[in-house]
Amino acid sequence: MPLLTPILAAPVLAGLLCLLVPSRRVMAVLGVLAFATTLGLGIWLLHQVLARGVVTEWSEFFSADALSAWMVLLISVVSLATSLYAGRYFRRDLAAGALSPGRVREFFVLTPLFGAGMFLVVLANNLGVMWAAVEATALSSVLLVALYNRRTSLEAAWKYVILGSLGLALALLGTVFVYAAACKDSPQPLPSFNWSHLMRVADQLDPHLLKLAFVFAFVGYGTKAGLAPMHTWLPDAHSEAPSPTSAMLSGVSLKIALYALLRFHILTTACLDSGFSRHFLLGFGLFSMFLAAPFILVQRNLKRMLAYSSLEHVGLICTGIAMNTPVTIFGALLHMGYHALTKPVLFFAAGNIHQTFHSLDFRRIGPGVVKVLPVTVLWMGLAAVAAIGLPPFGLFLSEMTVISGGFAARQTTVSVLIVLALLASFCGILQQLTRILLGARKRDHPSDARRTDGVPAMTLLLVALLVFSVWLPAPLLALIRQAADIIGGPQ
Amino acid sequence: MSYTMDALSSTLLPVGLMGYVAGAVAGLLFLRRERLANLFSFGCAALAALCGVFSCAHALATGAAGARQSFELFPSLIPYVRFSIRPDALGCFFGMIVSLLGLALSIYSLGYARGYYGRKSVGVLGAFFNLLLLATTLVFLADHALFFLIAWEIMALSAYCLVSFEHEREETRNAGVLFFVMSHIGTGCLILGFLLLFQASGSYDFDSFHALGDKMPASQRNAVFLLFLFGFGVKAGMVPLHIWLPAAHPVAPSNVSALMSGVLIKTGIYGITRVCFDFLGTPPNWWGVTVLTLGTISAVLGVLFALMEHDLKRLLAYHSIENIGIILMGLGATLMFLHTGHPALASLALIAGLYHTINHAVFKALLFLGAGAVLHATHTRNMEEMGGLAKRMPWTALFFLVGAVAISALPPLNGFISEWLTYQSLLQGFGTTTSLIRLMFPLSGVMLALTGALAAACFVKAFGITFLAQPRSDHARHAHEAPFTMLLGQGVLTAACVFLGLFPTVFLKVFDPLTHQLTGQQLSQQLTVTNGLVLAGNVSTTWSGTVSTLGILLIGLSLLTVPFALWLFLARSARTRIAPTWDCGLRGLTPHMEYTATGFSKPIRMIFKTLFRPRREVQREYDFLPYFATTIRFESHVEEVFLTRLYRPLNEWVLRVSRRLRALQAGSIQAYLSYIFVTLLALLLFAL
Amino acid sequence: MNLDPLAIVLQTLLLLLLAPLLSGGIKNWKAKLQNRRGPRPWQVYFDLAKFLRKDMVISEHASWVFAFAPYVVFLTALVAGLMVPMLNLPAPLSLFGGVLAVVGLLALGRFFLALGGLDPASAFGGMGSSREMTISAIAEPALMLGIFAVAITAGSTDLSQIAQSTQGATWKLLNPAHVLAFAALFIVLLAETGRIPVDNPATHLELTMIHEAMLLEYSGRYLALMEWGASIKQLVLMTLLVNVFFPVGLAGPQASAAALGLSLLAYLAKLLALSAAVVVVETTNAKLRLFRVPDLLSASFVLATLALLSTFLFH
Amino acid sequence: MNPPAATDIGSQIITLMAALMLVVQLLMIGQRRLLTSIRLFAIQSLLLAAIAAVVAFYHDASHVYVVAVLTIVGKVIFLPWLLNRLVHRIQIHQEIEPLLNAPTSMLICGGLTLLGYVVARPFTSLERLGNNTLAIALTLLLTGFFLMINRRKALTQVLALLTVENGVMLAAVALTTYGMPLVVELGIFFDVLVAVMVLGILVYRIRENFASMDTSKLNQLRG
Repeated sequence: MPLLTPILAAPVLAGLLCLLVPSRRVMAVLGVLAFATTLGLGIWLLHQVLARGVVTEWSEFFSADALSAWMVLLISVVSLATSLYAGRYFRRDLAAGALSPGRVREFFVLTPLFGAGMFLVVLANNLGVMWAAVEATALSSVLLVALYNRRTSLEAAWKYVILGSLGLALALLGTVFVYAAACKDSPQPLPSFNWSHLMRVADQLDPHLLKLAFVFAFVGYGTKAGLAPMHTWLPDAHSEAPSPTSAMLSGVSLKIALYALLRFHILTTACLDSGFSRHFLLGFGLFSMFLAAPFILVQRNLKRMLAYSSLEHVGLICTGIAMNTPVTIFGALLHMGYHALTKPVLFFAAGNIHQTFHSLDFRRIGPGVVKVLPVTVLWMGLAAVAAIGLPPFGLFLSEMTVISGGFAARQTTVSVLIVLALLASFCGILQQLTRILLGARKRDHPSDARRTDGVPAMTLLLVALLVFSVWLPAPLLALIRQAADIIGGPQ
Repeated sequence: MSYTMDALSSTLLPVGLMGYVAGAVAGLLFLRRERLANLFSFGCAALAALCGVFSCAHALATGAAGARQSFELFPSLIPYVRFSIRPDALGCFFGMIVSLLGLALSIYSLGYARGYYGRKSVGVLGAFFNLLLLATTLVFLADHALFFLIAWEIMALSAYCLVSFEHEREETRNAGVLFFVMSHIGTGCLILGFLLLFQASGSYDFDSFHALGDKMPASQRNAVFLLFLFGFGVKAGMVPLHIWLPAAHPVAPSNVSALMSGVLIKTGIYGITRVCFDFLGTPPNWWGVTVLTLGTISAVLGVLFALMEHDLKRLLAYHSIENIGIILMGLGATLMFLHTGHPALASLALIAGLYHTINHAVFKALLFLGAGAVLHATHTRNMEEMGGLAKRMPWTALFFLVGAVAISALPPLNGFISEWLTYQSLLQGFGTTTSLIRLMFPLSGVMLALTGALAAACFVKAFGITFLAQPRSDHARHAHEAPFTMLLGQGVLTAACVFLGLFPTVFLKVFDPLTHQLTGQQLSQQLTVTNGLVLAGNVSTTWSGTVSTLGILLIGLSLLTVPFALWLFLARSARTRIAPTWDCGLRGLTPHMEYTATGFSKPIRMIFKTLFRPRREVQREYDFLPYFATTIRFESHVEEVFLTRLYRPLNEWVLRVSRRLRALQAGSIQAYLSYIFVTLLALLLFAL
Repeated sequence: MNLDPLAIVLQTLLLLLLAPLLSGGIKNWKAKLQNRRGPRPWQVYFDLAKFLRKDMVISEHASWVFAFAPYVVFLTALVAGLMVPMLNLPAPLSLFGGVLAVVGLLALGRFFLALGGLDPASAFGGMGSSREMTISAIAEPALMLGIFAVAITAGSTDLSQIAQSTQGATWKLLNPAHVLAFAALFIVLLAETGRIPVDNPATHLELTMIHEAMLLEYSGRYLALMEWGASIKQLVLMTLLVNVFFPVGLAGPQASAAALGLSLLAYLAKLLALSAAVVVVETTNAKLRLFRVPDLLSASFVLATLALLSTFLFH
Repeated sequence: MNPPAATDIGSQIITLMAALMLVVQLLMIGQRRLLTSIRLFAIQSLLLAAIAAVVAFYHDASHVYVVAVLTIVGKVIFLPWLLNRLVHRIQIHQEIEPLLNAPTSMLICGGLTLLGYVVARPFTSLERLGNNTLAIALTLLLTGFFLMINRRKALTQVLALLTVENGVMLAAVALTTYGMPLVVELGIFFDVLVAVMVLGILVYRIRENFASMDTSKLNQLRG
């Protein structure tokens, strides 16, 4: 019984169906169904992976190890929440005349394809195919970013696509190098380009070539993953895209690019067995964390602030992985998960605020949003508390895990730096959100306040976050540990 | 029997914790039904606190606290984390404080929260109130560093929510942010400190930290000490990390201010005690010196700034800084004695510090409740608009007076006892060493005296201007006595003040398991002479000093016979007339002619002008001669040195740098491309 | 160690009776030195009796605190007095508290005195309380430091013990610690008892007055209690000075009547000497401006610090 | 198997054509008329296709012919045609003054070429045919990159991006005997196609909204 193919097929199917079906509601339902299916399949995949180690299909064209399975789960959850949220969201936009029905259909067609692309990235066994899939996600999301067709959104889309495609061109060169190193003279190229094969022969590959390959892949995928200083497209795209898309971009898309980067990192480490690639991740991860803080501190746009906080979290994940002890990698992967559960909620809330006040500018919104959107603000507050790393939410635990792992491995300096960066962004986000969310309304608020929009989606994510914060199911724990072993090499 | 009692008390503890949870849930359930929310959330809190008081007090009294083993509340699947608690002596002591206050405050809140009906959501208030109590209790009982941090952060979070409960005013919001940011920076230090310990021990259990300092290299040990001193110092409001305290305490609802001043800042004291005397082993000398010095500075500066306030709650908040300073003096002395190897004396200083901790908790909470009642009645915190309340709210006035006498360290109330113990340990400290360091003891003792005297002056002002003389505004003129529950809450604390003041020898037994745990000494026998009536302050034969507040009180009362006898003989025929105050022949005294709070503290402002840098603006309008002014507007400001010289510049610097950095993201795609380009080239060259 | 009711009663009586005489005597001598006849030394007794008999006028603004204050002032002074050895060692209440308790009790009295001054809503009262609290706030450190100097040498905070140890073989008239501490405490005495150059006890309606300003609204028996309490406080402080620094002639425990008589004579002689000193200072000095007073007290603070340092040097 | 002489000839041809690609690249950097740049790009792609064909011929690797054909269809015929339409549609023929003037840009490109050679040196051994093709490929990539930074018109940026792509493909051909696996080739090909379409759409919309194609006007999103 095939498992990976349906995971890919379901969203594609949904996307194509959306081209045909008339009503917006049906399209929304289709999206939800598709990703609910993938979620279910993902959970099954989880058990399969735990049972069989690696799941492959189509003569190893697709293959899924623990890392891929973990990613599949993240993609499914976030996309599910997004499509749950999107229905109401776009009804508002249509009502407000912000979008034409055609554009809305565009969204419902592209989003599942976007998801499918991400699934392909994590399920492809072949690095070249993986590259192509990343490019596909980029292209599909560009049109989503440009959906509103405002000047600013076009600008954002343009920067996103130019920087993105350029980065991917570099990544392609990296891929080519790996391929060159891999198939010296082997007659049939395809299998020799497979991940499984590459890992087997890693130690015989030409180290120089791999170094070069990693440099290009790092800059390329790093651009897509939004590592500073290649992150410049990130705040623009996140702030200009429709909120559901922003949620997917920052919830998973960044992590998908990171996943591609990790594959190269694993390969390089296996080949050189030196800290060559680690140092890249470490340096750029820390740099991203520290660069994010000041931008958050003096930010004036809600969604841009959230984007910068994503930048910071990605940086933390990179750093955690680069510290390269089982514990830190485990923490980093855990952090990936918790962040994927948290960030969409914030973006959904931001979406409600945007639709209510027709602006994202702090000076226009605040103070006193709570008086207008009590429920939204409550959920947003909880998510923000989680995002700035306060208990009882999991991000605190994952951060502590990373830092403790660092200390246990005597990487004191790095850990201290992490703590400092986290402190800085904490202060920023706290004061910014307090300024707009709390307080008394100055001007009279719009009457058609969206009191309960997107509550189901947000609740779903927050409940999941809270549950998994206090109680990680054993299989999930095992899966993450296994994934950590894949990255860190079996310690 | 005692065994079952012990079992009961140890089971009561989790019951209490559950009670807080129930209270929080109830608060959220009845969001729309404010009366029910009020009743259930604060009712649950009161019951839970009662359980806490009983179990902790029992554990301490029977010494069972010494034997308690740590147990897990519920298992966790996250690596490194264990939700384990251990009610040992130190934990129980602080647990008792928080429960005692929780009891009084919950009763008080039943009445106080009515003031919010129809305006704010009482349910939210009750929920966070319970959450804060729960988290604080867990902070004191946690037996695992990460669990401690979790409880710590939840405590800070709920405190933040309570501080910004009346978030409509910007002042409140800013205060809340300031509080949370400062406290989180402190938490960062704590995290690092715990991580260093963890690095040394390989585990997060407090057991594994025990006396760990002796095994660590000196540099690391000092780093840990400084980190914790900073982290906990922020929470305790130690100068110069205190600025959040006078900002946050006044704007919170008064029952919350009481809780924060009474318990929240004590978590800092708890932390310092736990770390210094449980984890870090024998301290080097400079630790004690540092703590003692910081304590002295905090005490003096705190009371000086308090004197300059005419906002009743800010005044009380500054006094919290002062008292934290006094507590720290005790702890610092303890550290120094441990260094010189005088465990008995160290225990005495420790007892002094911790005794003052519970005292301050009690009377500061009492005073804040009084202030709350006044606020409730007059709707202002500005003392210049009060006055004459002693007639309108006699009970509140009485309770506040008791609190004022206690905090001014005047006999026979509890503040006097703990400061007396502090004096005793400081004076005896003089003999412990022959180095010049020992001069610190009497000198800091003198600073303590200065603090006490200034505190007395400050509370003459606070009580006199607020409760005595004529009302200075219509609010004050139409003030009414607080409802019964609020009075009851204050009554409980007043009783506690009196008990702690008159029966120190009874209460001393509580410290036996505690000092036994931390310094291996038990002093209660030694400090009690003549069948418990008299408290002795000497731990060695080379020193003597005794006091008995109860005795003083009794003698004083019996000496009342003297005046009464004189009445009988001489003044039987004397009558009493009520007449206007003599007004120098003017047309009657108006409130404008009364002495103001600002005027009252002017001499001190003048004497310490180098510190305060007072500025004043006088605008007078007159018709023909400046001597006959029609209106005079007087404004006077004093400078909060640390705020204006340290924190504001720092903050502005950070913001400036951040704004500069924004130029990186200037919008030009060419620039962005070149970032990537440069990165690529750099990495290529690096890879070669 | 238990209490001796007889001793308590005796010392109480001594305090009650001797205090007015002392202040009266000082008034009288001052007048003499200023070539006035002045009131007779025992005039104060008559004043007190008169006050006690008179009707009371109480301000309409005053609350219960106003009525409460006189008792506190009177009783604290009295109880503090019972902790200071006057004729024999130990003092009747030395077990119930040493010098710290004495200072504390006097502070308690002052606390309520100041409240009493504020209560009737007259500007004079407020001014008086404000200044009283300020001056005492800066006087107290000096007082404490001076006492610490002797307490540390004696190894006790109990006045009787201190007196005993100074009485012992170690006592030298010119022990620098003692001399300096005594000088410091003498200045404090002037401040605490409201003497020139700090306050002028002879004024009754001036903007410079401190102690009198607080009593302005009191009359009848409350006034009597206040005045009496003030004079007892003065006696207590002077006794503390003379008996701690010059414990000559102090009778030991269970002393015979004759010994007590002797020590009474010695005690009176010492008191006379001290009050003579006070009188001389008062007549030869002018009252200081309020903001000059801190300089004076800081001088005494320096003296006390020197005293402490000297103990440090001679240890 | 071909005689070595033949391979020799083949390698010479390849080197020559690679060099020509570089020349074309430099011409593009100097060039300011859009239509000319598009043609230059077409020529460059043609050269690339030719190289692929030569490789295919000398290694008789049939599927590399496919690559060549795809390149011709896509990059020589379709994309230029598309871009031409776009240019006519939006009525803009002239690139405005680049950020850096011609001499400076040339100087920089010289430096980049040098860098390309330095980076590629260790791998000359890996090249199956022609020498320094890898170096040229890298140079193409870097100069294309520089071109993107240096130009302002959206359309020129697209072109530059495409030249970067060419560089990558050249590297692929040069380094790997049999070209990339077919699936990958197809994937890449279609991605490039779609990318250019998307870019085209965006350029069109930008033109609509901004009445200009000057990307340096796209600077409203800051901080």
